Amino acid sequence: MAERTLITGTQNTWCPGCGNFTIQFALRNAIQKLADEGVPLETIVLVTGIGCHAKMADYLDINSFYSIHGRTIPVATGIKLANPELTVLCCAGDGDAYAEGLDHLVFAAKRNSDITVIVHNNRVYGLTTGQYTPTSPLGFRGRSTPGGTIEPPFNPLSLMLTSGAGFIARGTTRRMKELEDLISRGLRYRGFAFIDVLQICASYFNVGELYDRQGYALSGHDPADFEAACRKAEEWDYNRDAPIGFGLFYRQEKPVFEEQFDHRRLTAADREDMIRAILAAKR
Amino acid sequence: MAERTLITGTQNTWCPGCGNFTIQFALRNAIQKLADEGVPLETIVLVTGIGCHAKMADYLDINSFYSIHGRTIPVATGIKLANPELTVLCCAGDGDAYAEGLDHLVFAAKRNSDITVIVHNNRVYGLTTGQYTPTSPLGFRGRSTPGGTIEPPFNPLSLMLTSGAGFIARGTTRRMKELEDLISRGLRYRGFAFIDVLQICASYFNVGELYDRQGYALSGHDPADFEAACRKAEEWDYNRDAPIGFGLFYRQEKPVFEEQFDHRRLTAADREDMIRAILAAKR
Amino acid sequence: MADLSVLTGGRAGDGINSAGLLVSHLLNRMGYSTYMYFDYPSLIKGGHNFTITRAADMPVGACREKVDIVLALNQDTIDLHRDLMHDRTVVIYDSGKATADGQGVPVEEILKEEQAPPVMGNSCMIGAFAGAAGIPFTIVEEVFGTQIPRGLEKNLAVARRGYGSATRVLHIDRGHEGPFSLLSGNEAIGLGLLHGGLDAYVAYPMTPTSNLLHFLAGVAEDHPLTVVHPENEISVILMAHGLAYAGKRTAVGTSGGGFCLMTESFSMAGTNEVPLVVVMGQRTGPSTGLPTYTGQTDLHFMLHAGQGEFPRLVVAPGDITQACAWSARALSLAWTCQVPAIILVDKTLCEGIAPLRDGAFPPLPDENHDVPAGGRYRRYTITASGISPMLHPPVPGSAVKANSYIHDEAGITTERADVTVRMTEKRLRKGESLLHEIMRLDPVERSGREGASITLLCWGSTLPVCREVAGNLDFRVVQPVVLSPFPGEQLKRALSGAEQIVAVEENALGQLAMLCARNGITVDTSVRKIDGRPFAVEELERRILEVA
Amino acid sequence: MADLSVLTGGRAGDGINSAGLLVSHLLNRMGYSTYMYFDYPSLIKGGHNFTITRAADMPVGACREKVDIVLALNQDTIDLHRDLMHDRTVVIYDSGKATADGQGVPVEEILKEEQAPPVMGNSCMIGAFAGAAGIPFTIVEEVFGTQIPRGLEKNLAVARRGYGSATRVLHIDRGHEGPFSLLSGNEAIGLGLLHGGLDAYVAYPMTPTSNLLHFLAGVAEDHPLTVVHPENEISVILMAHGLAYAGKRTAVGTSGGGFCLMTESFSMAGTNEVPLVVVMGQRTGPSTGLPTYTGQTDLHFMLHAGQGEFPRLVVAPGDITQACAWSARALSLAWTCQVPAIILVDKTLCEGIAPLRDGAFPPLPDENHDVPAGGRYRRYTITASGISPMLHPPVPGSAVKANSYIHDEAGITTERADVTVRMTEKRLRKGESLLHEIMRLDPVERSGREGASITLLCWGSTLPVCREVAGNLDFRVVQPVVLSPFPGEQLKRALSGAEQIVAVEENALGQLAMLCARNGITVDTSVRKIDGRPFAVEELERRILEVA
Ligand SMILES: Cc1ncc(C[n+]2csc(CCOP(=O)(O)OP(=O)(O)O)c2C)c(N)n1
Ligand SMILES: Cc1ncc(C[n+]2csc(CCOP(=O)(O)OP(=O)(O)O)c2C)c(N)n1
Ligand code: SF4
Ligand code: SF4
Ligand SMILES: [Mg+2]
Ligand SMILES: [Mg+2]
Repeated sequence: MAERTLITGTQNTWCPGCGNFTIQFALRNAIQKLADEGVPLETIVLVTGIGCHAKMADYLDINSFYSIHGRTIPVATGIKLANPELTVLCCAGDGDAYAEGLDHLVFAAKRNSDITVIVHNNRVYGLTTGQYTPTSPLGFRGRSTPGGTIEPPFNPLSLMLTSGAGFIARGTTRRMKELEDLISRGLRYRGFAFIDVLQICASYFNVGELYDRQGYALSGHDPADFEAACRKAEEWDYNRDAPIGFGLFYRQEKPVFEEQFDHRRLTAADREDMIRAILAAKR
Repeated sequence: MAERTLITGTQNTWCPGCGNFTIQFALRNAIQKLADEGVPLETIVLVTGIGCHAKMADYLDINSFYSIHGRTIPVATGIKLANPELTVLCCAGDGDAYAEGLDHLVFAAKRNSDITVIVHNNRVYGLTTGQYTPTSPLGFRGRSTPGGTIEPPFNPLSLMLTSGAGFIARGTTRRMKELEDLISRGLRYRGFAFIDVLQICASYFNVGELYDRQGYALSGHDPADFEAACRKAEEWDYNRDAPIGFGLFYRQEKPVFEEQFDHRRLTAADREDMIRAILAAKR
Repeated sequence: MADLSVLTGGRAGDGINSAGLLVSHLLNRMGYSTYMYFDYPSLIKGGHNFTITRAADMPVGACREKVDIVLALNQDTIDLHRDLMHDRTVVIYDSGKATADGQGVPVEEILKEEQAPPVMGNSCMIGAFAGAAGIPFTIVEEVFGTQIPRGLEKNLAVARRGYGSATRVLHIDRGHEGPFSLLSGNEAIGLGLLHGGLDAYVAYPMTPTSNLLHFLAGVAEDHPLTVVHPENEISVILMAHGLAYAGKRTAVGTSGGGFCLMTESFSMAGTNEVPLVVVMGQRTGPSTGLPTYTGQTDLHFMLHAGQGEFPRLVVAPGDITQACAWSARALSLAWTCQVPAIILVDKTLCEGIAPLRDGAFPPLPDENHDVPAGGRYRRYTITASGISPMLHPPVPGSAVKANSYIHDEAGITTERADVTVRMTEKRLRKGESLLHEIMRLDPVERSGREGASITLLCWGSTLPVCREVAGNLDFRVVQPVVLSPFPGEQLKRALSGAEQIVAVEENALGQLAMLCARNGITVDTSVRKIDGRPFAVEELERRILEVA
Repeated sequence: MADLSVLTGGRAGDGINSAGLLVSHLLNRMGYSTYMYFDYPSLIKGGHNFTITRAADMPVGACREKVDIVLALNQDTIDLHRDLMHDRTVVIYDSGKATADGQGVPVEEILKEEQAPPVMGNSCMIGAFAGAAGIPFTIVEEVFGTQIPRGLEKNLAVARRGYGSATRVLHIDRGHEGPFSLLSGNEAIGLGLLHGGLDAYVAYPMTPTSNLLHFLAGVAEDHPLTVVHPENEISVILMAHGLAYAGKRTAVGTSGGGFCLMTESFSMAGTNEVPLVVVMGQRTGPSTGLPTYTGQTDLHFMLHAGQGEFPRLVVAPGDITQACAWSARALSLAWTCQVPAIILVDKTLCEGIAPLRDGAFPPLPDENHDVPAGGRYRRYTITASGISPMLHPPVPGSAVKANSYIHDEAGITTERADVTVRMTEKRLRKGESLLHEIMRLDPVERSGREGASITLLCWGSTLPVCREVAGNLDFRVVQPVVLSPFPGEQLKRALSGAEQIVAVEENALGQLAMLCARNGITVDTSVRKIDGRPFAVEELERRILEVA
């Protein structure tokens, strides 16, 4: 495996200054670390949606399933169910995971599917030229809302807390080292790991300065404390100016969905015995 | 209007002992009260999904839109958007609103659509013969999970709190008077009103005794206090035995989605002027 | 010729389906071919349910217009079905719940005396039926022994009392068939899929395929089979994508409304070449329609669902045995040719019960995907057959890249015109390869008299009724089991010499006739039914004679 | 004959589309018919974008294979498009960003000297183009005056410098056409819908119809129009159901993937008879495919999407003017006949820019639904036409009941066989009524020489290129604008006397040819294109002459 780099030769078409580059590097490093620890690279699978974020599937030289808009998560659960030896992660967009396919996010958290979901939350539909998403601030002027949106954003961290996610973190492309660390921890967590990444969109929502100014690294926060995590998550509502914490908000072990299935393979003979037994009972 | 009763002559096909009867009476009374106060009956519109609950559309003699499984809420928003003079409510199932169409629920709360959603939460798919739903207790044995479910339920009240709903209540078919009152208040609330109704399913989840034993009417609870509402909602997780509060958990006024649109009608002449102006700018 | 029809009716929730099934099993053990139709409205308790079991000394798969015995668990069963009775129809009824001319069974008294619970009332009535029909009680014992898991002794005791209370009015001789395994269409599909190598089944409940989910969930209790019921149909098909990408043979099941939600990912399978199998049970539409009744209105939707053009397999089995065999083949072909496949059935087939006959478990080819040695694995390698070697992660040293965009051989997105053309042509060749496979499997069934002047052309669950009518009227039957890729040559050959082709369909537009026209095959006349109920034998005969 | 093609190219994000549009406007004001094609990959900044503006003294709606002027904002524009240049192609380039044989424009220096920001570079190049082409500067002033909302003075100053820097190499005389309003297909559809009485538009962004959402959202800023962009396409179409049920004329827009998510509610419109209009922009599939390129692969999907059988209107306009007119008609017909309607377009039409010509705003019938007096209102009253009077709540004294189940006239669910038949027949009659309306609207367009031996049969956006080729080769063109209900009689009449019918389609399977075959019309040969790019004039000529 030594000769494999993690980056394909595909031409990169993200805008200059796009936060996706940072996520790519952080993710590549986190995967490299896994590989260095002995996880075979070929057991890592990336699922992406459709959007700027999703180009990650073309750029990282690992197994990938470039899915459709909004539909990373159930694919990832399917892959993990098929083969629990695989490490499965999603790169999803905020339009993707919070609008088009929100239900899957809630249900993956609820069932504690053993996958890691990284949401490239640039708070805008990048690839379709800058419309508002569920995390755009109130009054956002995009091309579908030239007069400003009339819906306040929701808070994905709070949503994940109520949905039962066991690993909930927030990172930003303005803090790459911390982001890499969060991704590493997410990938190692047994269960559903959710990482909301406040990503800069250089073309449509370039608020790096805001994240720098308001952002701080969580410290002294006990991620085992559910109530504290709820309060921490509410500190910033994705709308008004307030301190924005980055780090691990919540972490708890829970029974893992895919581990509750019988993963033995049926032999052909077992299979025919089974069929015969069923037929006999129907006679 | 005096000669109209609120019940159609349609043969009722709910099972004997079904909680839907209670909801029907409570709803009929609440509507009658609105009518008595001068709200014209013909301005009330009911939207239902598909399931046992949804038969309400056939049984109540009011405007109705008998929609498809999981899809009450966006229809209701559309109706309200079309004509803000209408009072629009949904009778949804828990399979309907919490599984098939969960995203709509979250978004209606987020945008504060001025509709009332009554979820007939019997914690089972009734009409398709008793499979588990997102609020069935862990280990529920239904026909799709004969060995018991492996997913814990989620808590719809908590979910609505994080989604931004301004009116959040829980009732039960074991307490009809209170239920009627909650529905009345929901219908009068300007904005998104959510009422989770713990409904008895006589055939597949007959836990009236549990709701009687664990249930109590909220009192001394301040529905204006968001934090208190969160704690109250978490008291029972829809799974383990714990006290189950009934009443209004949360209430707050917020800007209403449909009120932010321009509801004037274009005259034909205005319309043609508008087109001409656009064409002129393109020349 | 023995030909007996028994209607069993009562309230929804009173176990009518099980009672009817017991009747079928009794007649099955008596040596007859049986067929059971189950009619129920969309509600749980209180409405009227009924089954019709038909037993004959030849294969049957449809009801006749009249029944010979009515087993009435309530008054409605007598009042609502007068039109199904003839002069000599025998009514056996629960005398505590109904009054009629016929044999009353004092069910309540018997239960009381035997200290049996009310649910055992049906056993009492079954016993009375056996008694009236002259079925030896040992056969009741045999059937109850295999079919009633709990409380066997008490049920038998109650049945014996019912048996004793009945006057023998019929003299059914032992037939010479079977006994067969009696399966619903859903169960036959399930077994076929298992035979085809099913590893995982994912579904959200929806009539008429919910019972396939229930059946396989039951199998998964005791066997290593992955069965998941997720939050909705979108999740269903995407989980299937993930499972199949990672190497598990997966099927999903639904009906029209749920299928709509799957179309986007169905189209994805066109591009990412992940093999998928959808069991698609038609019911009366459009939209919610009549959820518990039948129809054949979704053929063209299945042929064209999803944006873009890509080969797909659509098979429409006509009876229980075909359902089993072609479900196995569909799963196998989906994997061989890496295409999405649809097993197109309907309420009549899914919920009807009939014997499984020979040919249900065909041998299936081994699929091995030879990967060219040397170099890294390329998921979409262009080949002459259009079929690329398919590996699943982990593949040491290689990344396996699936992609919903137009992609190059390695699975990397491209917007190049030339690659787009090459990949489209690859897909078209894959369709040819699929057609080639189909050719070898007899995709068009024929029966009846070769050389008959009238040919009934049918698809799906109308096969048995067409066969019977053709038998009676000395016609011929041709049924394309595979509808996509369309076996035009075989169908033309099968129809050659036909003087008059009569298409029999349970839809308003004549969808098979339309498909034929598009392929240069002209149907002369059509018989259509649109009320959600399957054709009865005499009804179809009459309708055909009106036009033929 | 004047016929000029100008390619404008540069990096994505550098305003190439706007620059190309300004070129079009200049030539429009010069008195020519113009057509602009916009080619861009699916990315925001950095990839290569280009437009081709064609101007001629006759209507044009397609590109030629070579361009006469290249306006190069970067080096790629020169390097990537050598195949589009001929011997005398003039290259005008930004000399700070590219080198070439041709006229360099020192954009950076000019901007510096004029103290103008970098975004005004395009104005400088447009000025240079005008100078080189011999377009009077007053025309630049006119065009900038209407098309550039901000910084007009400075933009004009910069343009004047570019103008001055260019050597005049062309002598374009004033033409005699227009000036026209130049619209994109999306804008034309939007205006047509507005003319048809649009009250509300709901959409989730998706290429190639996102710009229709953007356009109407802009209109809604100043006018009482309800425009909503909700969480996903399922919500989109259900909001539309609610809006229309309550009396607002509503349309939605999407592309194939989003349409898939709408199919379930599309079928609901079949049963609940709520009028809906879907603008459906095709792109290269299957699945995500090539999101910013074109195709005509979804015709049969549109004809059959949704379970069950119900009448639907499918119109496929061929150019900007038809797009406007038929969008208005589709909305009007959907309401008159209470059916779901699809305006089937593609990326070529949606994002191409051309003049709006006469006939774009046809008169529309008044729809009044006479409600029989007396008694309560019944939403689904059975009528001879199949069309029931449609009222919206509030209706004093009556409940308005819409229902996705099979229902009786009052809208109450039924499972009765007889009502099911009556309601299905009502739906069929509604289809007949719709066909009747269509008949009166010239659903089949013809052009070219009547009596020509070769007839080009096309649908949708290939119309203009077919027209031009037919003009050049003395052929005839027939285009069914309405594809459902299929105007078989009109089409047969239009094709009568054709010696050879050549179907021109941008798909692999020949979907129009299939539809014709099904309706007894035989296409002799087909010319197909599957690379996501529209036919160029010479390309189509060549391809046709190969087969015809
Ligand atoms: C069903 C469907 N609807 C719409 C689209 C069009 N579409 C492509 S990407 C995208 C938005 C992407 O936004 P997000 O997920 O936030 O990703 P980003 O580009 O910002 O990374 C949309 C709406 C689609 N591909 N599929
Ligand atoms: C898209 C779709 N999937 C599945 C179904 C089948 N179906 C009908 S009702 C129902 C469940 C209803 O459960 P719930 O919403 O809880 O209502 P209840 O019957 O319990 O009142 C399902 C799955 C459907 N009609 N449509
Ligand atoms: S549009 Fe935004 S998210 Fe997309 S590539 Fe450009 S900067 Fe990045
Ligand atoms: S199944 Fe349950 S919810 Fe449905 S009618 Fe019966 S008791 Fe009521
Ligand atoms: Mg985004
Ligand atoms: Mg329920």
